[in-house]
Amino acid sequence: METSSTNAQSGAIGILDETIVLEIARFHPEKDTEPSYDSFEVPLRSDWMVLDALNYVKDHLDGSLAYRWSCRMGICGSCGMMVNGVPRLTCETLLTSVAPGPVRIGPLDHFTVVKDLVIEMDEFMGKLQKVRPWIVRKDNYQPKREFIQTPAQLEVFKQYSLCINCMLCYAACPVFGLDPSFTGPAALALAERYNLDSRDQGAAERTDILSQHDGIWDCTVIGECSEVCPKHVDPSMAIQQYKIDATKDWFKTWLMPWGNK
Amino acid sequence: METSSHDILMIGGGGAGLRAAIAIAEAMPGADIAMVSKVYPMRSHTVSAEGGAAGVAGDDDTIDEQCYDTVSGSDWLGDQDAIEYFCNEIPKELLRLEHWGCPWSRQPDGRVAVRPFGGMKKMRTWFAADKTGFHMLHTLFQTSLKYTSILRYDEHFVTRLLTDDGAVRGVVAIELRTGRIRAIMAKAVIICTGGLGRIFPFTTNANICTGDGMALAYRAGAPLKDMEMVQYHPTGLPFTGILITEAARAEGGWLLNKDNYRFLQDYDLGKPTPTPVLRSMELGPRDRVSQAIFGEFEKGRAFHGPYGDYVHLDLRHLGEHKIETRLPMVRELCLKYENIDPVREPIPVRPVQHYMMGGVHTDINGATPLKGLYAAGEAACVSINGANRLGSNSLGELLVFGARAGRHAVEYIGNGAPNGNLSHLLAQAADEEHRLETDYLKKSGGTERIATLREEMQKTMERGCGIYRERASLVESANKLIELKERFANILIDDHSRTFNTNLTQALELGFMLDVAETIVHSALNREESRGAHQRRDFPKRDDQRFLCHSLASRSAEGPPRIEYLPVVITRWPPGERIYGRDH
Amino acid sequence: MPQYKVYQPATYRPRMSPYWFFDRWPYLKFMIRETSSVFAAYWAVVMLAQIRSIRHGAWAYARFEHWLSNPLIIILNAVALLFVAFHAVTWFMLVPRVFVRQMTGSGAIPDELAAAPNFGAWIVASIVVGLFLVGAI
Amino acid sequence: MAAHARRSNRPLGWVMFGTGGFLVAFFFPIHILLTGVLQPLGWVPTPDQHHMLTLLENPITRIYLAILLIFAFWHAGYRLRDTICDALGVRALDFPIMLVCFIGAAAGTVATLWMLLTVP
Ligand SMILES: Cc1cc2nc3c(=O)[nH]c(=O)nc-3n(C[C@H](O)[C@H](O)[C@H](O)COP(=O)(O)OP(=O)(O)OC[C@H]3O[C@@H](n4cnc5c(N)ncnc54)[C@H](O)[C@@H]3O)c2cc1C
Ligand code: SF4
Ligand code: F3S
Ligand code: FES
Repeated sequence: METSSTNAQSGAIGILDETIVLEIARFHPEKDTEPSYDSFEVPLRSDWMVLDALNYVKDHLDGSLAYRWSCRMGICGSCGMMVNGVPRLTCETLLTSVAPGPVRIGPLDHFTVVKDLVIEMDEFMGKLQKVRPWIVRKDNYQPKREFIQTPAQLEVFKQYSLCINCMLCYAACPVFGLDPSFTGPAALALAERYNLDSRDQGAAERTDILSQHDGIWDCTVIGECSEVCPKHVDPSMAIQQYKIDATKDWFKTWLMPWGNK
Repeated sequence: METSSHDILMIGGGGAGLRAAIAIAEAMPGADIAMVSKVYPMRSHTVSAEGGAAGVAGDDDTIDEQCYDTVSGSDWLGDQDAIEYFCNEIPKELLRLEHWGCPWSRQPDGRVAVRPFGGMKKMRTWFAADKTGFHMLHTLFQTSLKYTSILRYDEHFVTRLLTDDGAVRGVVAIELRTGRIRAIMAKAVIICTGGLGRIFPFTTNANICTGDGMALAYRAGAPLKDMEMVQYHPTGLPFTGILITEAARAEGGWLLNKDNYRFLQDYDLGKPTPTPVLRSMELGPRDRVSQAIFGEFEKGRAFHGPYGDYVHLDLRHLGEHKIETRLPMVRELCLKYENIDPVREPIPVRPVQHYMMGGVHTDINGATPLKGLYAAGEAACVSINGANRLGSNSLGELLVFGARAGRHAVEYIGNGAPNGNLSHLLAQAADEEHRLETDYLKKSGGTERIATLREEMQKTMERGCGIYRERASLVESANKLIELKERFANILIDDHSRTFNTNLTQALELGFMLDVAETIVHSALNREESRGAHQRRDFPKRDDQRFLCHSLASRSAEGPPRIEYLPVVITRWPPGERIYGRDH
Repeated sequence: MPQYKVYQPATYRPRMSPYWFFDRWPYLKFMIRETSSVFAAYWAVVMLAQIRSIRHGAWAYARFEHWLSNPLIIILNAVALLFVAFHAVTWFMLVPRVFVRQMTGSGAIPDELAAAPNFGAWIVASIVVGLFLVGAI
Repeated sequence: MAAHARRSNRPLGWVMFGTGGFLVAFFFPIHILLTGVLQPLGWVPTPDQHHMLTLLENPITRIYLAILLIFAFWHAGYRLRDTICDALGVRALDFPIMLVCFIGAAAGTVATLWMLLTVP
């Protein structure tokens, strides 16, 4: 990685003349039945993130280490891993914040491991599709200009639109760990994001799907999803709000069936 | 080998790829559409764009004014027919995105809000706080999920285009999850693979921006256009290269040298005023602002840091409220990566590689000279950006030309695209499989570490093709690249397994980057003038006599790329002087 | 050795430990909160027993009182009290936030502020009920 | 409304759970504190049976107790169902577990009503 080259020429700042040991989970699907840990000693630098340390390992010590990363600025959502047992984005976790080590780095909990630090994502992609994350218009109305949406109406769903699909919340949610078919925090928050959008008319459709098994009612409000979310999406809040909406809807349908549009 | 076959295939699931896919799904119900991407679509680099997308919105603005800003911004190297089409289409595209749910920032009355941006005379940049690219990408991706006709090959790495009889007919791709090598056939292929920032040591670009698509097209015989036009963004964080969006200056941020002096006034960019003035000072175009900062470095009026020189971007006078509401991500990034709060301290910044104006040569329809091959987005060069892209024109470009390329591909296959000889194509695919196996997967020996070669390439590219260039250093870079290519044959592969082999993809990416780097160096060497982002110390003047034309780099059997020229399309705006910060 | 077939790599699916809620403190907190339901049910039954004894006259009531004064039962009740109080605190912290969000459409009000009225009402309700229970009213 | 017919009836249980959660949170702590701990310890006075009976004969008291206890039973039943599933990791057995919990809550409801309606 280029940072390491520029570091070498760069002089004193950032270099602490110390090292730190990373214990990295390794799983080689062509040889192993379960993961084990390998130790690597890397420089401890004050401006490095955990991801920089992993890149150092891959570039200089063991090129076969497998992990995902891309933007290195906390927005693409690829670099989520367990750092000392807590789900984190490694590109925004300072190495010094986990010093003196050794630091345990593993693949995100609860997911099927493909190799080393790489987890299986396809199931989640299916869940995304399932919550119908697009604007549904029953009236097929397409205004000539933009839909009018005041800043206050935008505020209602904005927080829930900030999810980067990093999967940290799934790694933190034991319900998902116990039952992988649970739609899970990020996908449910996304559904609520569209339900709350003043331009959308698809709430009933979504609720039909998400009030069934594996949907919102499987969440037992453990709340850790919101604690670990790096984008402060607060998926737990979204799900509880969704429960209220679905409940209102249920009472409308059963107590006032004539009230249906 | 597993083979599959589709009507149209996108390489890349970023903004351009997704927009093209949706356009095809809408234009051709029942089409069989494939989208191959080396990362999940929402990880694509479009996600990092912050500032916004320019499109005429207010009543006080006109299409013509945006055309003029773009033409002069491009230093007259942009094709004016494409620019005019672009400026007409973009408001419609941005509205379409609004209808698809993009959370654009709003005015109090509920209409879409716009903000000023560098090099633009009017406020016309649509934005979604400072996460515009993120919101656009996720809106496009989520909307694309609605279309069942789009089949995605996620985490598939394309290694080669398949051609038969001069027409592109598909690709070979590695499924990362299993290592399976697939031949994916299609009647038309659209390259939407984004930029190549990782050729340079300091870049705002993500790890995946390695110019793959440009190299794929180049190897298949399509020319690359204007490759010398590499944009440096004036304000990147010194160590990581993380971008501090231009919106920070548009909202009123100041650039200061070590004497706390707004030095842009010394570079013919206007007079300092307390509030921002469009097309002036900090709101000048990127090439000129980056060059000015570099000028301060040379005059010794910059700060010296562990990662080289830098200047200050000062936002303190904007106040906490404005920073929090308009630039939350800037604050977040500074706190996280520099441990600096822009509310209280100035931000250290330096110019960093940011964007590639050049790319696969296409006409206004997104079609390349190779039949059945299209390109759109940053990987393509239409060209609307010419010698310098205006901030916030790229997000627009990938919508407008992504959609147009998609629609034209539909037309192309509707008019009876050649079917190609399947056995030829399969033989090519088998060749490619063989190459991947012997040169990489089963390769033994090898001593050159990928990281070492990459670092040396990055250094030589910065030295040769940085903000200022000259013959001697360009020749040196050209020779260095030849050396690196030779050493690349002796590369060391640590990982010989099939499953999620990122060692292999890194090696393949390095191969792509070396090819593309060569086209940059040679295009720059041959353009003996200074225009926009291409500044030659040995030829400091723009030379419209000789170089009011696009350079086209094509692969030659042996030796360096062949450079040819193609005239620029001039319609209504004859070449003039680029004037910023004063009246014209 | 796993059965590796080309292109069909084995994967590793981790299993949750049966004691997963001891793994991290937040999970344990969650379990404590959820376990409060056992104590809520227990106490509801105790109250039914109390009502029954009141109906059955002074002697039955005295027997009930006697049962309550068993030290083991007092300890059990104290534990129940802790669990139920923990439930109350978590409830008051979370639920008002959800309602504020539902009403205003944004989380503009800080959590502590949103929770404050509940804690106030809790104290008032406890005093009123308490006065009845000690026979002051 | 075929679609609606497929919807789960969780909302009904959830409303019972939520209301019960509030009532338990508000009133159970003081009941347990006084009746279960302080009065047995003799630290605060305990009213005699006669006093309690008068209190119980008041319809308002009975309404209060009925609401408090019935909702508490459903709150506990609903939560216990999820807790058992989570703690033991047996979501597959959700249905039988739900049955047991809800039958318990229903029994509590019947007992409460009987107890309060038949006060002499
Ligand atoms: C930090 C930053 C901020 C920016 N801000 C702005 C802004 O405010 N306004 C603006 O207009 N522009 C901005 N830009 C520029 C703009 O974001 C990019 O030019 C644009 O997003 C490129 O989009 P794309 O669709 O062409 O490519 P990308 O989004 O980069 O997508 C490339 C796709 O190609 C795929 N791919 C690549 N190689 C292969 C391969 N070999 N096999 C298979 N798939 C492959 C990738 O998986 C990916 O899906 C910014 C750029 C950066 C770096
Ligand atoms: S909700 Fe938060 S933690 Fe979960 S995927 Fe989205 S951003 Fe990540
Ligand atoms: S952690 Fe899981 S149980 Fe619900 S509140 Fe979050 S999804
Ligand atoms: S690398 Fe993109 S979020 Fe960390």
